[in-house]
Amino acid sequence: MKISIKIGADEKKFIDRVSELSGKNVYSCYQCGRCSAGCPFAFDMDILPNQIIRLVQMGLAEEALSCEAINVCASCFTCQSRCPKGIDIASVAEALRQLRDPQEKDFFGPDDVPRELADELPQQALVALFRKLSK
Amino acid sequence: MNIHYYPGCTLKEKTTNLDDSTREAMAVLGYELVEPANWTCCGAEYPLSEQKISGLTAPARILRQVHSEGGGQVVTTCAFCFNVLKRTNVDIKRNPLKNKQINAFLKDDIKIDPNTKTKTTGFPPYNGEVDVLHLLEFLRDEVGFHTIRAGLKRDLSGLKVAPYYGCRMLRPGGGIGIDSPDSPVIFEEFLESLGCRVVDFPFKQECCGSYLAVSRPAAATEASYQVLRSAIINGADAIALSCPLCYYNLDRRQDRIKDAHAGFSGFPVFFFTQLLAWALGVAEDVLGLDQHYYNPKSVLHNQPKTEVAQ
Amino acid sequence: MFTMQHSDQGEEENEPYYQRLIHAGLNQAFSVLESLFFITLTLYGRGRPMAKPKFAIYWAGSCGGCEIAFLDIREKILDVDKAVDLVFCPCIMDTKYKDIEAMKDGEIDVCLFNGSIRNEENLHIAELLRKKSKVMVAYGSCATEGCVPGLGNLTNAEEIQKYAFETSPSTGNPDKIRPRAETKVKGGKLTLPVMCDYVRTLGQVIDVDYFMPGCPPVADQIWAVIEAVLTNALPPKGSVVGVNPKTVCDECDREKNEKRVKRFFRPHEVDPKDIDPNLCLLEQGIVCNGPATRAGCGALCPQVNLGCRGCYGPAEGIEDMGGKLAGSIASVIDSDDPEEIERIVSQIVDPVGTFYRFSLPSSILGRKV
Amino acid sequence: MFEPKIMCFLCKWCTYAGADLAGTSRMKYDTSSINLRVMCSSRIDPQHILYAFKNGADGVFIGGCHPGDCHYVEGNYKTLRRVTLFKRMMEDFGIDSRRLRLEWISAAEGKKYVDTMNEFSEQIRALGPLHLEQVTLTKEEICHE
Amino acid sequence: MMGNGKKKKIGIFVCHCGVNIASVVDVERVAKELDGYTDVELSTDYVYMCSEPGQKMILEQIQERGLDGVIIAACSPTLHEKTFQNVAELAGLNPYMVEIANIREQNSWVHTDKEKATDKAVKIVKSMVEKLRGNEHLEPIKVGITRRAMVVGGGVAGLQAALDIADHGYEVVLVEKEPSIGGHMVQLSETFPTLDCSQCIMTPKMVEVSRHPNIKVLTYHEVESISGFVGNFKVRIKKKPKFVDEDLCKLCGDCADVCPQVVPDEFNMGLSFRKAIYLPFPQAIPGAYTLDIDSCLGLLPVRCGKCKDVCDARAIDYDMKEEIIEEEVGAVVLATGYDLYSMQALGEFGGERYEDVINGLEFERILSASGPTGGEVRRPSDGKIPKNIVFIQCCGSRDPELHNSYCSKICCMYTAKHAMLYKHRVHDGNATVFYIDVRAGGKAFDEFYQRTVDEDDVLYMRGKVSKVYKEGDILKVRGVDTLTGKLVEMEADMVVLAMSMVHADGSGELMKKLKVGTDKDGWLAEAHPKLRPVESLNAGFFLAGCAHGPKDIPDTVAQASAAAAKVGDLFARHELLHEPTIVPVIEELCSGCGICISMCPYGARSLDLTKHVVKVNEVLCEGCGACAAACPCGAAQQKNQTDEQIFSMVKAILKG
Repeated sequence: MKISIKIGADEKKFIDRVSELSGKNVYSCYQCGRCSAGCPFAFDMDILPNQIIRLVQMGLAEEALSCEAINVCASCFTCQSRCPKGIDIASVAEALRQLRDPQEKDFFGPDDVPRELADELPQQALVALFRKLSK
Repeated sequence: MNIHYYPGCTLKEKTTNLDDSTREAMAVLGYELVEPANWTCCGAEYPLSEQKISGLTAPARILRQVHSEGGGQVVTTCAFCFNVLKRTNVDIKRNPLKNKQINAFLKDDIKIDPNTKTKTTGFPPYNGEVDVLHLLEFLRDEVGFHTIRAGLKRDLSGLKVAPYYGCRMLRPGGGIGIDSPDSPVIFEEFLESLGCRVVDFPFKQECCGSYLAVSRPAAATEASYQVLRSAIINGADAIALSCPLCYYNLDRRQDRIKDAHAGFSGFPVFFFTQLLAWALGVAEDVLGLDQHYYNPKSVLHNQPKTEVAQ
Repeated sequence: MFTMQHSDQGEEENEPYYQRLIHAGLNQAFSVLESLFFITLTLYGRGRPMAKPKFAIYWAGSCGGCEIAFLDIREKILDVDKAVDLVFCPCIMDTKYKDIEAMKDGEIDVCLFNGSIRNEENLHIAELLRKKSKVMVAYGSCATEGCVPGLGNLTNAEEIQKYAFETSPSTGNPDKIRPRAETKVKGGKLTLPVMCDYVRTLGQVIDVDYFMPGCPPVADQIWAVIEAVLTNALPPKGSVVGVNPKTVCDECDREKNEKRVKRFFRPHEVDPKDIDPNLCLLEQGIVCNGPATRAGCGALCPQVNLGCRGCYGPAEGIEDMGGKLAGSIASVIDSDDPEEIERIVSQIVDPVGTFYRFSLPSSILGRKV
Repeated sequence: MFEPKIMCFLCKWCTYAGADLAGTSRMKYDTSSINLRVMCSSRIDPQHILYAFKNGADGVFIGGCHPGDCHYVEGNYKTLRRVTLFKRMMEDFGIDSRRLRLEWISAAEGKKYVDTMNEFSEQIRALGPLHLEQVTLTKEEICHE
Repeated sequence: MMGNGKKKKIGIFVCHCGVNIASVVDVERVAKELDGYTDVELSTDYVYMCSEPGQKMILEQIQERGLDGVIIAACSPTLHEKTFQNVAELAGLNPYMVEIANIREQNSWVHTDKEKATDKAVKIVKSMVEKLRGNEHLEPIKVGITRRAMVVGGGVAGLQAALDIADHGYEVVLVEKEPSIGGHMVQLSETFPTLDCSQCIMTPKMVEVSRHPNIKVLTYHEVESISGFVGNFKVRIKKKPKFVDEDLCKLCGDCADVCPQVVPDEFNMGLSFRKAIYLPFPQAIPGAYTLDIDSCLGLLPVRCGKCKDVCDARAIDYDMKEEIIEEEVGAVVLATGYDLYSMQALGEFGGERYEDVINGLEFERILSASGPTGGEVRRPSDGKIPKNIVFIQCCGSRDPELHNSYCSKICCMYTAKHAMLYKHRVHDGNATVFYIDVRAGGKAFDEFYQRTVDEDDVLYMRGKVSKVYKEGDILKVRGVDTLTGKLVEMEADMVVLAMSMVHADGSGELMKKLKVGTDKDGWLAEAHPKLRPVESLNAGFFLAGCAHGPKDIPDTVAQASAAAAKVGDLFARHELLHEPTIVPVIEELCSGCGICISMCPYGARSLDLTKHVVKVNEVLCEGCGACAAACPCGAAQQKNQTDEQIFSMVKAILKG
């Protein structure tokens, strides 16, 4: 349960890069938890949305990039519409997904679509999903 | 009167009932829906990264096309399309950097002269001149709910309908959505104009599960169930919605919901345009009610008039 | 006082505002000259046998707008001829410099010298006319403060010529040929006056008796000078004549309140329909130099929704018109946030050209350094 | 060696008091600046700055209270607005806008005052003399061919 | 041209300050170089100018040589300017003809190079000569004082301020817009951290105010406008008709008994009802009924008239009209208080949708022994005793993006109190508090909070709530506990929202009328955040209580007393003296463009609509000179610091 924290140049760069890509200042989060409280899929996440931001604030890139929660986000923007500090976790999750190792395989690609669904799924669902989870 | 209308991909494929009912209803109201030439997919998802500008070019191209056809506004019904087009347009208007980047992409598009078939580049910049409207906004502001009320041909007064907004018509707020993210009223007012009885239910802005239906089906099924359950226990006879994906999750996947929740036995879901068209007297067979998993025809015909409306 | 003020007639109301502006300008020009003739006719036209006063009007570095007014009066020019003896006016008369050189010193009663000193010829004639004239009047904004040609001082003669003859996009001059001061031709040589490095006002090169600002000056000013000369009621030498003691705001009827500006507009950025015709333009974000500009014109530009450009030059209590205006206009910016201030300031696209439009050569710095 | 002349306009409540504090603390700084005390930095308008440059100043310094601390509520913001606009004009005039400096220095910041003065003197030294008193438009102005 | 063209006789006195100046600056050379400078009559040096013999020398020289002005080249003006001004005055010279050249703090003490320091000293002194040549003789502006104060707002802040000023011996006009004084404090149940009954400590104070001979209480009155300046205000106050004669009303209540109109009761936050003719609460002061015209069926006896018929005291008068009264006062204490942020703004909590989601003040009424439930905790919808209660903090506070950026300061403590009092009343109930931080930084505050947790078993949940909705008659609360990192969903019978405090002055209309400065959130702005926390920027206005920002009762009372002391301070003066170095208008140059008006933070400048020039109220002008710099035509010139003076000083400094 112990983590060691060091905010060095790499960590700083990681935090700034997340802020830059998402267009949101992740430093300004004061961890009130409103995002998590309102998130309709937090129940299906390994860590809560506010904890994603917390990991970024602490410069814990590996933990933040490997969490499953950033793949669960459905971009419903409930968090953004209520955040007292104007942070949009969907954008932060997007930034984190973008910062993942480009060598890794798609988190969700065309091959992952269940065959029985392929015919009935609305196009928008597939396009939007691939946009998020594949490269 | 002609208005520019962007249907989006799904309406042309999987939810033709939404497209058809929209066209028919608007025709009754005196509007012909014109699609911009050569329209493409809007991209479905607004690119959330500041550095994925290329994702904004498709919606910007659509908007530019509408503008070049002399359109001052474009109307959509799909909540995804609405969200992407609206946010892109707002970016172009409010964010000078993005405007510059998007226009830099767009200016090299190839223009083909329809007569000479010669190809040129160099489009004039698009600066957000077109207003992006959801059909509900158009009905409220341009058509007027009172006009709808005046043109009603069929009675819906026995039907208790729960308006389901979902995510992308309202959020993320800050001028993007069609109403206040936490206290919206536009859908309710629309349903009232149809003569329905409106059922307020607390899950009207909750997410239906969206595209997690593909990647995390169990979670999406649970989210859809919560929405349906909330409408049911608040006394609704049916749900009205606007988004094809919400329709997929809330109606088309009811078989899975039944599997997961034994007590659930199915529930009628309408596109708001189907209710509009029906109320305006459009022939029932064009509404595509048969395409639904739970065919909602019966609730239209056998409206449960248990209570007397005040 | 100005014919344009009759624009409350419905028909003129409907004119595009720029047309109204042009009409206002023409009417003003007419009215200037009408007054001139009225005055001269009154004083000299009653058959009293009296020597006609000798007038000279010269056009140096300027647009010539002041002279154009003369030609615009058409046949009335004959009446002018009855009242005064116009001995020199290259714009409309074929008098030669040698005719002036031949005159006695002080033979000309009044010289209205218009234009800035842009080249050697301007300088030479200024000195010559000074010698030959009893009263030398710096006539118009160019001679008084440098006016728009004075903005040439933001660069210099070499740069201007280089651009004009070599680098401007519309110039095709691969051999980089420039006009020369002397060109030998068959049968002799041709000369051109040499361009001075910088533009100067008349007062910076010769002794000037009176200053009459305006681009162009309005009728009242001319009245004041001529009447003073003819009745020998000259104000103290060095006076600025024909102006009112306050600023254009004093003559502007618009309602003035506190000013807080969030957005400055350039003239083309604002639809004239959106301008409140009764409210101070500056309060509406339209940069107006009126608060610092000498009164006298009757607030012509603000009447047609255009911010005062400042052609009458700085009011009495001002040391440096552009500096003072910049300080005043910046003061009313409605923001305390450095970035927002920067943004609002950047809406004034050319601050030096805006605030020193008519007065750069006579300002503290006078030119680019 | 070039000895710059720096004209300083200091607000009475903050920067002038900060300069006094530097004195009572016996800190040392460059002799190139001389102070003129005004009630508030907002008393200064661009005319004064131009006049100083024209009369031989190589640099002009304006010192006011920190934002939010102005003795007259918001005078320093007015100064900021004027300086922001005027700096843009300086560049058009061919004067390096670094020759004008606006700083917020409080009565407690003697050290900051000293550091600022030393730094500014160095900067002006590096920029070299301005010699605006020699810029004239007199009759002798040469007309080159 | 300087000094109105008149030649002046200026004396220069260069001080050695022992070796403080003389060791670095060659003072003799300074004196010598100034000898013969324009208008300089005398230039000399001395070892200690501020010493008795030094002062004597200056005095004698002024008198002997008839000097028009003196310059003391010595230490900083902050040290001895006053000293030398006194010397000048003794010698019969106007003190504004004394200038100090600072050659110690800003020269000898900061430089080591003697040559350069001496040159610099010469320039400094010359610049002061140039200034002095342009100086005018000035007299301080004197103004009389009306020793009478107005207090706006009759809550605890207003009452405390009024009592203190009245006890100082000055008259007070207390203006309250509601029918009774008492404000929000009288609505409260018990107060943290001591849990003393709010009404028990508040009502005696109300009585004291009403009986105080120096206090005139004007309830149901509103300030319309104010004119004048510090020490001399004229106030117009609107008297709203109560339709009941306060002196005749015997409080029998017959009128309310017969009144057919029932409306929500403001005092009980709408949790109970009152009639159109009503007494706000039993201890209301003044003790008289008020007829609320907006709820009344109509004053024409043909329409109703029942109350008038039953009033034996003949106290009801339907012909009362709105009146404007005028008062003259010398100082104003603003104690206009606060309101709670609208629950509608946070739609996700269902505040206006569900009856059992209430705000903190509503819960105060529920807890209060005089409240609609007699102090029993019962929920509004069905009167059931809530067994599960959820408190949500920071509702609209600390939310710069969507609501109010500030912390409302008192909510942590009152929520702890609410939870504690709830547990005292409902022993088997569960109280849960959702919070972000607990801010308990007051005397005995943290101990109180700890007691809530330790002894009363209140569960503090660190996180926010995202949604409150109803299923059946149960409220469901969805939130998060960030400490465990778990989502929380719980059922509640009742939810209490700690709504953000907002200023009571709606859209700020009153403060605009009074021309008093406010901050970005509409709270009154203080003159200095550290050193002048109870004064407004506008002279003569003082701040008390929550009108200035969120505050608890002890802070409110302290500030009210401080404001009262400041008023006493003002009234104790014989007359007001005002620095004469103001910025008047040269009417011959001013064209009334109005730019300077927007520069003045004190409202000293306004347009003279007949002359079309700006006029200056000299008493309000503080002499910053911002208007002089902004004046586009030089019509605004600061006394003894004109543009001409600045120019010649600059020239002297740069050219020597």
